[in-house]
Amino acid sequence: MPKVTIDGHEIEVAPKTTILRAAKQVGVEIPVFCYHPGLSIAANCRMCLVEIEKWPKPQPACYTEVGDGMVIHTATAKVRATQEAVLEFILLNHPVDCPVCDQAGECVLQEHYVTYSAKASRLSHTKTGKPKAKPLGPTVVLDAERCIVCTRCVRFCDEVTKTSELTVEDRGEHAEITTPAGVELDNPYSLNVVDICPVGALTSRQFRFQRRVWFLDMKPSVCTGCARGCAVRVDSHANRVERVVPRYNPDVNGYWMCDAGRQSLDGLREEGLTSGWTPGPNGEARQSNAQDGLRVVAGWLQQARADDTKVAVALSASLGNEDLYAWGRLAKEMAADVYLLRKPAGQGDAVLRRADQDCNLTGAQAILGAVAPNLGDAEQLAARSGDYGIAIAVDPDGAASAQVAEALAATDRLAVFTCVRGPLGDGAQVLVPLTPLHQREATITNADGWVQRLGQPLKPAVTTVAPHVAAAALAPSAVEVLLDFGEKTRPAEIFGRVAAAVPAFKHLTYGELSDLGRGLTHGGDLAPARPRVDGTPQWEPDTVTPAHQRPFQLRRGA
Amino acid sequence: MGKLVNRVEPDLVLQSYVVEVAKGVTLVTKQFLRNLFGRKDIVTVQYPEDRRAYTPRFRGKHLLTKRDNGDVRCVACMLCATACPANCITIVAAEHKDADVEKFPTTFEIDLLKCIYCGFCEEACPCDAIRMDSGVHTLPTFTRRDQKAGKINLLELAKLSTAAQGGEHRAESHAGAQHGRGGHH
Amino acid sequence: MPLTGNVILDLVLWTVIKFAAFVLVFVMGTATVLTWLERKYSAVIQNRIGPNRANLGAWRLGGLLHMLADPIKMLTKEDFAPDTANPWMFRLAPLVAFVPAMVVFSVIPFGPGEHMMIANTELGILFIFAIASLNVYGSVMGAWASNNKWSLMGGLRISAQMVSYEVAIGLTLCGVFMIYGSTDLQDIVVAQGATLGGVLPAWGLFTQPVAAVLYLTCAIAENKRAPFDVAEAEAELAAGYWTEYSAMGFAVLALAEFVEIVLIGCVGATLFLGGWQIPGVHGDTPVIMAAQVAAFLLKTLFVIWLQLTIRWTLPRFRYDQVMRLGWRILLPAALVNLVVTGVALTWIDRN
Amino acid sequence: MTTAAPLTADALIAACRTAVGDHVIGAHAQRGDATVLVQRDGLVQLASKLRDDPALSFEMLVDVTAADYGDYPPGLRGACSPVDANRADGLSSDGLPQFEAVYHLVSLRHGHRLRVKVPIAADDLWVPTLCGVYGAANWGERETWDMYGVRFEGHPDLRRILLYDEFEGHPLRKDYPLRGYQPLTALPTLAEYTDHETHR
Amino acid sequence: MGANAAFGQAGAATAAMMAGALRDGDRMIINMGPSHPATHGTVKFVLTLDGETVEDIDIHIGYLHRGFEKMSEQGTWQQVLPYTDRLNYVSPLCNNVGYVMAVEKLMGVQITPRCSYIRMLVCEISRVTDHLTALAAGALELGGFTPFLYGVEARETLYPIVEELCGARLTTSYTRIGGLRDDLPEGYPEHVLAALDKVLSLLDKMDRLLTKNRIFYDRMIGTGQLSQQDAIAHGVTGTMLRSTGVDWDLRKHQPYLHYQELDFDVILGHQGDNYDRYLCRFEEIHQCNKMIRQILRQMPGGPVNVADWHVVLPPKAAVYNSIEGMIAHFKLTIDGHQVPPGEAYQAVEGGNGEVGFYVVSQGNGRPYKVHVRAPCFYAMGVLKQLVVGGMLADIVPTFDTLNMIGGEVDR
Repeated sequence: MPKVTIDGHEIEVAPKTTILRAAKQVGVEIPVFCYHPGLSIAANCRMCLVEIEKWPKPQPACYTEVGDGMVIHTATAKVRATQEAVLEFILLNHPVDCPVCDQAGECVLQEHYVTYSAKASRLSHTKTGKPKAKPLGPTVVLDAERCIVCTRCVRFCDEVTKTSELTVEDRGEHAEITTPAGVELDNPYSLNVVDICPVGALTSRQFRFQRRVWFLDMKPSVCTGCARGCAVRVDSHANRVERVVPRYNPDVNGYWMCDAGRQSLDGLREEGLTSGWTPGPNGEARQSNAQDGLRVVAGWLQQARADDTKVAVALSASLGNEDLYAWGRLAKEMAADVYLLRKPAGQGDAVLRRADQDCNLTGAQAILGAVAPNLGDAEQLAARSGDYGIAIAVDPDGAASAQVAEALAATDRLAVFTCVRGPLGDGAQVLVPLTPLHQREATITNADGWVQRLGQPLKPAVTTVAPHVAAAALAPSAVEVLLDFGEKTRPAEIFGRVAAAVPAFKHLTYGELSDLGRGLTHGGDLAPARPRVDGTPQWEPDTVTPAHQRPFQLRRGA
Repeated sequence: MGKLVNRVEPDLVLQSYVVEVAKGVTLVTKQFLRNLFGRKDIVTVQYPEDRRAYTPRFRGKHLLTKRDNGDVRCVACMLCATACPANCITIVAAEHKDADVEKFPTTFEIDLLKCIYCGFCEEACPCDAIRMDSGVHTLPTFTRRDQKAGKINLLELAKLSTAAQGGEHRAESHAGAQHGRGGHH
Repeated sequence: MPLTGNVILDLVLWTVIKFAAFVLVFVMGTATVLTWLERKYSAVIQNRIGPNRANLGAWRLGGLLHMLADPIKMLTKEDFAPDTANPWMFRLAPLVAFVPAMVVFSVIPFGPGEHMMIANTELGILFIFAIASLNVYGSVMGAWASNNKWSLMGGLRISAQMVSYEVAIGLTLCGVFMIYGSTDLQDIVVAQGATLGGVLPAWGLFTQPVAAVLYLTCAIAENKRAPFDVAEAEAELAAGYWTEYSAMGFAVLALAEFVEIVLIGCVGATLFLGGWQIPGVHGDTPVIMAAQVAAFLLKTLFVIWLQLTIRWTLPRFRYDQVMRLGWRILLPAALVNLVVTGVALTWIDRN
Repeated sequence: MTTAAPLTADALIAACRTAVGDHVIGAHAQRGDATVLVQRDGLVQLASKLRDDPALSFEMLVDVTAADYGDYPPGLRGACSPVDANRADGLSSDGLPQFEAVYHLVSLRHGHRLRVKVPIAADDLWVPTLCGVYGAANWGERETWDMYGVRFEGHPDLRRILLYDEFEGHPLRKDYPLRGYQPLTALPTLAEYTDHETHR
Repeated sequence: MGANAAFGQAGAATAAMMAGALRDGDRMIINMGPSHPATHGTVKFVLTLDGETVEDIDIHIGYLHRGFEKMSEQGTWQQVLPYTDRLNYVSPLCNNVGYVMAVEKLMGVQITPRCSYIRMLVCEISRVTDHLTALAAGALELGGFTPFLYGVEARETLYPIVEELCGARLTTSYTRIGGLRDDLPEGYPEHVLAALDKVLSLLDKMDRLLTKNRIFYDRMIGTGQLSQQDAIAHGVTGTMLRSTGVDWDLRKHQPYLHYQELDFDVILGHQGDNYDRYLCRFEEIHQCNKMIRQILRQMPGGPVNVADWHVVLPPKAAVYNSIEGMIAHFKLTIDGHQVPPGEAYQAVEGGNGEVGFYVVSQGNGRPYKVHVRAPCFYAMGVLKQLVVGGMLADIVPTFDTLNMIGGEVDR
């Protein structure tokens, strides 16, 4: 174990640790541009140069591995002069673009300049012109002038997606990121290059100019686009999603996420259903809110209890763990049959995307398996739909197949709880608007059995109802008793019941799920379901926190 | 030790009221006659026919300056909205067809009822696009809606700006400030 | 003179004509002009322009039309009375304040001869005292009827102040009566046509200089105008007794004040400035008479101007200081003046 | 009025330590402002001492306020409220209670200033009043009560001062919401309004 | 002095006599304010009156409370500045200066000498407008409308001067952390001097109409009397403290900016009554006049802003034309001033006394706490002592010479 001294702090680190990581461990910040923890090390920006005693010249901290007895200085006059020189060099051809540049506010260049230089310009000649607003593909736009040629994006395409669409053309101040002729940056992970670009050279076509980053409300959440469940950060403004970026979670997605996932969360941008309908006095559909809908369904269930009508409950595998538990319990109490609805499979790949599109299939199977023994699938439902007088479908995404829709529409009474209009809902007598997952507290379990919390990045509409709350509200009429969590419908309370009732969940508590989440047990063993993406120990994400959320850092005077 | 004030020493003359009243009446009468016939001290400004000239630094109603081709100079960087303590500026940005301009505001609205005329927007603007040197103040209106100054309204006022547009309007530097988006050409 | 029909008709007709000429035209006219003049005058003193906006198309006439615009405004505004006020007393009060102020003009000699006054009565100044002091009832009634603590306070101050100063003003004027030997105002004016030592006109101002000062002081106090306006004292009592008045009620109260300004001017001119007398001019040709009437009006205006100037010069007394001034300074001064006058007259008589 | 050279910040802190040594739990002189942290038991004693000791002579209480450190970044509290390392009860800056009552004193005779801070826990939010020592404490403490809900025990007239009586909560606390509604002042009914004698 | 005392006694005797006469009568409880002409700035006195004598007074403030301190915690350090204009709104520049000095103290920023001198200049101009307001309003409330308008005209002479410098008459927002919004405009000293001459001539008219007039001094002498002990114990500062004879002026005794380089006198009163306060304000205007002339004579050259882009925005030319300036401009505007964690209290001599800003930083661009020590607030705390036992009418001049400014008291 080599022992090093960094700015007076002595520390013993694992062999082969770079100076940058060792410094991080003692809390010394070394500025970088080209280094990214999820990519190979290029050491081309020279921003991280540090002085090592007895070494003739400064060395890049990101690349140099520690040796025993090394004495490293990160803030000497020489290092500062180097940093200033590097910044001056980088800014030499950087356009005066902050006003139109989307990166302003989370720009590493801005940040490093004010922290490590803040010196006036000495430039007297004109800057090198390069193409501006050049589309690299369907999602990404390049501004070559702003590029500092750190090659993070090139390395990403080479190493992560292994598609190699990007390359550096030309040399020196004419160096420019570009795609070979006829090639477009159109891989399914292309937007990650926007996230990792330290400056505003690569911008997302969709987020471009929409909102200044310092106005965004940044909340951690989880992607529900497929069964991977990537950790994400949802950036919203005035309760409207502006963009979704990956959040570092070594056990799920590492630093990345797919473009489709971002698009799926863009769905949140569209207003979900805020009203549904109930049958009016003459049987016509009358616009109503969630409370009205629940009242009608409660009446049905009360009558069903008296008539001994059979009830079918169809639950989507994209509901949260708590929702499934609550509905499973309710169905069990009513002796109703439960059917699990699934979305059609999508396209998966070796990086992150899963073919399975249901974000909580693992959880649904584990929970419903434990609380609702008569679990059927869509085919069984289609076969037996004639048996039921009442059918209730809880299908937030409106993703039920035509077959299911047809089968359910055949019942006497159909109530559909959903967030969007779809063929299933259109055939229902009662349509209840549901609160989408990202507008409430919930947990989901990904395909590998990793349970994560959705941090409620958005606020719900008051006319909607969360599925678990709906189940709890129907229970008194349907079964004359409260469900086992009583009136405590906060997800934290219900999750406690889940942990108590479902063996795979039993070691989990709601509180410890925040941030990175926890894995389910498999056959009694607690183990991460998937090897960590980058195989490194805990290492914080490579994003710049907006200054107003950042702790104080003394900037060097000019 | 500080300096003590001189308090009045009431003697019989002062206590008789009459003398000081007479002096006061004399002063007032003199002022009256002077204003009536002689050098006029009258300071009233007959608004709205006459208006007091505002000083060059007066922060009046905002205006948006124009480029040489008449387009709005603002690039919707939102710094004014950021610096605004009253949160009165609403900007919606969009992509400009000219890649050199890149970004421009489709909506630029200032709620003049919320505005406190502190001038921080003008100071924060990195493009010399918003200014308050129109030399006019906000007039009352009958509805709140009318107090929302939109892009067109703000651009119309551009001609009132007292400084050459496209340059620094403060004293320290107006030489060679060719910009817009800055000097990358 | 037997009271035949013709005589009565004559009497009534003449009274009406004289009333119209003197009171309606001169007094009301002056009072109305004063509403504009006071604002304009104070404005010029204070380096302002004053009212100048009312106009007839292109003619602004220096804002003179404000004296027409104001009554129109007052007439058309809502006449508001507080919910808890006594409606009858509240409405009656302005009239009670206003009517006496008008009536007293009947004994003012606007010119030489008995035809230049509305009612030629020997009571003269005593009539003025008797009627003018009724004025206070109007103010106090209004103050009480408003059912507002500030108004009530103003009413209390007013009643105390007016009663106090009536004593002083009465004693002050006694000196004048003693000098001229009459309470009939016409007689007093005629007597002022003489000269003192052939140089100085025998005006009250010269024969009774102390009384002149005291009269002006007491009269302003009686009229509760600055610096004696403790009854309305807007900084202390909001607006005192007329806080709750609006529209015509307020207008009448305000007009009563202006009418009293004119009254003080008339009485002052009559008693101290020789009335209609022009020094060295005697005779009864119409031209001379007209000049004398004009002289009287000018003198009245002078006293009015004095009042205005004082009002715009001085700050306000405190209530107890007003009372102290009245009882401890003005009353003794008036008494001393009386005694000195008496002694002097006796001495002159002896010699 | 200054007659002597003002004491340095360090000397003032030392003087406070001598005055109520046991009660002083910390001090700093950052940016030249002498500051002592005192336990509330020693506050009145300290204040009287500061006022009456001729060498200190803090005749005037310039200001009373409080601070709610509820949202303060953890670990930085020591910048405002350092605690003596040798405290026997093992108190640290991070362990300090949420609130602080803050007093600013000035000596007209010597021209020096002192800030006295009293840490107080949110669930036991009171300090003894200084009304007996300084007249200025009366209104200053009322405002602090109004804004922070710090009770000043023994205050003769601890009412709200800037806000109205029906107001709920104490707005300068960090947990006070920025949006919401407050109860309005109850308006008298017409009957109550005309309760006094009418002149009809 | 003997004569004064005699007058005071006479007044008191009259009051006592009247109080005796009415002692058996009912007490009247009356609301003076919040919309009473004398309670400008909006304040309410619940008076218990025995006839005209004030037996008790309960002072209700807060009608102008707008949550200054809470609002300050929401924006950046810079964004607090416009709020400070609205504290003492007749001398906003003193508040501007006090606030930025507090932040600068916390940041450890050293301003340039020229900046310091300009700040003194604007403070003194503000002090004149503040005192003129107090004097003029005092005259108005005692019924002297003409001196009031002379005073206001004098103040109006200075406001365009302020506007010429700051861009606004009242909502100045002139200072910046580490400097000023702008340097002095062309020809400014001459304009100031011309305005000062006019102010002095109008002030002289006020003086001739009021100071020696018995009606006026009768109302001022012996009313609203404040003892030295009371003034000190109640934290009364500024002119009001000095009128009781306490020699305490921050500009002299705890000099900030460059006040130690100016030659001026601290104006003291004899007995702390309304008349002393009136005279002190008058005399302080003359001192301000003297100081302003000195400041203009001694004004040093050089830059007004510190040369650090972490503290003040870069010059516009650098912003428009260089990426370095642009970045510095952006970051300072977006993030605000990075103020190290800690606390600081900075007091300046405002129009009414010690304006103190107690600022606490949590180490980033947003203030954690901004507290204002408003001189009027503590002066209002002592008002009860000044008016109880006096007459209703005495509340008016007393309240006025105290010069309560609602924006400052209620915050």
